[in-house]
Amino acid sequence: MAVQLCADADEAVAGVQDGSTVLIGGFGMAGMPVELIDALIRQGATDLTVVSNNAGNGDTGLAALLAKGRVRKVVCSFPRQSDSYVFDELYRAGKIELEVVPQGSLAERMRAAGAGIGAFFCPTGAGTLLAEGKEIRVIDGRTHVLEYPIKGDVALIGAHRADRMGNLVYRKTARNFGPVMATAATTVIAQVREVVDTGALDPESVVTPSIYVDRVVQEASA
Amino acid sequence: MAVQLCADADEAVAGVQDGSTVLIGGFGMAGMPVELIDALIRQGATDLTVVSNNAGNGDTGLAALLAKGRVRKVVCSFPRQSDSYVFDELYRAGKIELEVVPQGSLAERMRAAGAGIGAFFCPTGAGTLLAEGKEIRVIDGRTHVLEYPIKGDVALIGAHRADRMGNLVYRKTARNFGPVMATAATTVIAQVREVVDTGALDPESVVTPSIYVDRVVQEASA
Amino acid sequence: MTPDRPAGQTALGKHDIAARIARDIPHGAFVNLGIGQPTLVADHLPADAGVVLHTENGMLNMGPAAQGDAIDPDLTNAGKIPVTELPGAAYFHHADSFAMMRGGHLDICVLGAFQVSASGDLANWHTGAPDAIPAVGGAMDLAIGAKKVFVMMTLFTKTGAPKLVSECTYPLTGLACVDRVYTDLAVFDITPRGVVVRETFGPTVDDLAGRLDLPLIPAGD
Amino acid sequence: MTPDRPAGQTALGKHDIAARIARDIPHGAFVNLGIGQPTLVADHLPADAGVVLHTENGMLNMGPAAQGDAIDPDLTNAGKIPVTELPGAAYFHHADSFAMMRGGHLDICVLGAFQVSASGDLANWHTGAPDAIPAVGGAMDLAIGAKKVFVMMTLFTKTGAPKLVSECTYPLTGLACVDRVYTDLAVFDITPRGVVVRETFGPTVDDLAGRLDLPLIPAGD
Repeated sequence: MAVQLCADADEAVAGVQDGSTVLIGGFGMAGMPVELIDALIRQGATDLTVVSNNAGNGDTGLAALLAKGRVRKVVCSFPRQSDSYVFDELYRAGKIELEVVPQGSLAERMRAAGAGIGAFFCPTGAGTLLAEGKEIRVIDGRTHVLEYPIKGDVALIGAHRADRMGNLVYRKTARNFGPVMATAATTVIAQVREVVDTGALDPESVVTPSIYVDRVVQEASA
Repeated sequence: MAVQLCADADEAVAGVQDGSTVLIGGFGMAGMPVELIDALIRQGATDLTVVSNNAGNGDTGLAALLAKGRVRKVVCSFPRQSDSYVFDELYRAGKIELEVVPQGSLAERMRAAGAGIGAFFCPTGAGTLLAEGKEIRVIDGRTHVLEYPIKGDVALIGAHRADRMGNLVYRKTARNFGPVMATAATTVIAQVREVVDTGALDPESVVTPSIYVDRVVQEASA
Repeated sequence: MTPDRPAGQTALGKHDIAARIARDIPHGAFVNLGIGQPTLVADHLPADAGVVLHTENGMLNMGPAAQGDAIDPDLTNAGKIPVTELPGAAYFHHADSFAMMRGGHLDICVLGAFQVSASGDLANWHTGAPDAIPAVGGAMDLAIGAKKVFVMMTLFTKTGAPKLVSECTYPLTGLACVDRVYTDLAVFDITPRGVVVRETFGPTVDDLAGRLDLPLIPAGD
Repeated sequence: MTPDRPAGQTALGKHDIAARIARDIPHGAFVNLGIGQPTLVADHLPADAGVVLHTENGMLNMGPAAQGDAIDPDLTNAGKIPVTELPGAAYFHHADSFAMMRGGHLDICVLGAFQVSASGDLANWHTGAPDAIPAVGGAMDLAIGAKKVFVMMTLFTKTGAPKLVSECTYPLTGLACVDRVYTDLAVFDITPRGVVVRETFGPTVDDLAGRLDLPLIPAGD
């Protein structure tokens, strides 16, 4: 259905339900939808499962969401960073669940959710702690782990430009998880630096086609 | 390893072995690497398995390769077209094997080969003739078919432009199977309309990065 | 006038069926129109409907068929017919295109059919004739992919055999995948309760029940 | 001088190991350098080597670290350090980037390690300490992805424990995935016959065999 162009980030995140699974883009700060996360904190949804590459750093963005006690579980590849003290403290206090997923399997599991793949056999992690309890199969002499899709109720992503139909382009390595998460959630919300007229993006270079995007908001700081 | 810029299509297809699996791009004529197919006919490799969306039409290109008796088996989604008489005759005479694969599963099985996925559960074709003999599993209430990768020894693809490193861009719907096949074969050979200097393609718009491309030849007719 | 149009009734022709389907496509929907008659639906979508057409060979926001100088061999639809692009179009490769479809992102897909069963099984790829060369294309992917699968067909074959049946006799394209069937004589919803007659074009529900070998539920029941 | 460098021997420092690895990277290779010491290898690749660096956060043909005005928050490596782009670069999303890696398209990946076993098992993500917060990042994907996996590490810990071992005691990153181990004291090939000493920097093979708890095969045997 047609994209909703939102006046501000609060409008963009309206209606996120308690208990939702929220995919949050970004790798470090590149591609991180900071304004959407801040708006989600104001919006108040709680008991969330957050899927993101990291588990927040410093006191802002995802770390601030965690600090407010809104997140029940984090699914990520790398929670432990030099300044991930908010997550670290919650984790050590037993106040937050953690599922660690190899970074490529995290991306591929979201892709599977977006692509209608029911499950896939993946060589990553075979024979390691992260495969414990998972189904294993040897295919062509190589051990594979059966991985299931990760689907979001909501995705919050950062992109560079949107057109008024909701087509998105990214910039450099800030692309990272955005295009994959955009395929994997029921409601996809994009924060962009600029909204341009429909027709202003080269159809050969659109990375996330409009079909995947539900709401777009231009950054207030842009 | 660094791409080989070839002087002509004959150099580009040199060394294709008898018995190879050859992925051939294109959807109808859009993206069809006609000059590479003609060169493969001259090169003489035989007992080939060809993976392509169609099974040739008229008397040229893939149909000409079939007519020379070089192809043992065709893996495709749609062999039967109004002018696929070369294939039709070989098939009815029992002179060629056919594996029909749903179009999306054909693309996804090649993607799996390129992406290191051992197998995947796919809802397409469940309960149909094309799933007979395949492993079935119900996931989240939906029946899925286990599909295995299709890997090529060689891929012949048509693209629009290459840079001198082998990065490729396509044009409009001629993109179709090219980018997927480029990930799925040991030796990837691209026919392009124009070779441009390295740096002349926008890094945001490269569709097939150079890592996937082994040989590039500019079309003689370009 | 369709060949099976019963005398004295107001059965729809293929253009009328296409127009009827177009009326049920909501504003802004993402839609795939199958090869053949379903492509006629595009002619009945108002320009301001904001409907975005997907073609599985790798494009969103496809425009009308190309004419004259606008014909570009690099730009075709899934039927390999030259088409045009509209502002806001996007191109993508085959794996991404079918991921979009299989992942349930299209709102509606409109397909032709040989047969549809009361439980929504679809047969539209293979007549089952012993000497037929099998060819499926994207039919099975389309059948299971969209949020809603609409079928567009005549209700009876040229020889009068029903195409809405209790069980398909032709090889299946997909199981329990059809949501609604638009025909020259009526529109049917495939529901967990059975086949609901949404609307008829001439015959009564009882007329239809007499010619079809399956139970029909009148709309509103 | 590395802390474990035995007196009177010519053990390599980390920059020398990096230079030694760089010499084994063929012209035109596609290479991923892991976070930490492996990134030093880039400093020893001649500009005309045509080596193309991959960073798993979504880029090929990454350039050196960015300085001053060239720092762009949208352009970082996997260690989240600002970098630059070289002509012929390409950007792609995370699923495509890890598909590239998992699919075996990279020629070489260079990784750090806590331990490598005689059969090529790699341990580099987790110390196994009971209070450690597990964090894997791309380590497991890198371990199983490239055509050749090189490890760069010191041969012994600061307390003198061997890091090339018969069986890893730390939690594994990948099974039988390492091809070659570059250390301050020697270069080892992991082969089906066992651990082959390719080259030593000071000690003899017998010296090394005396300090490592596994059989060593001299090169050329």
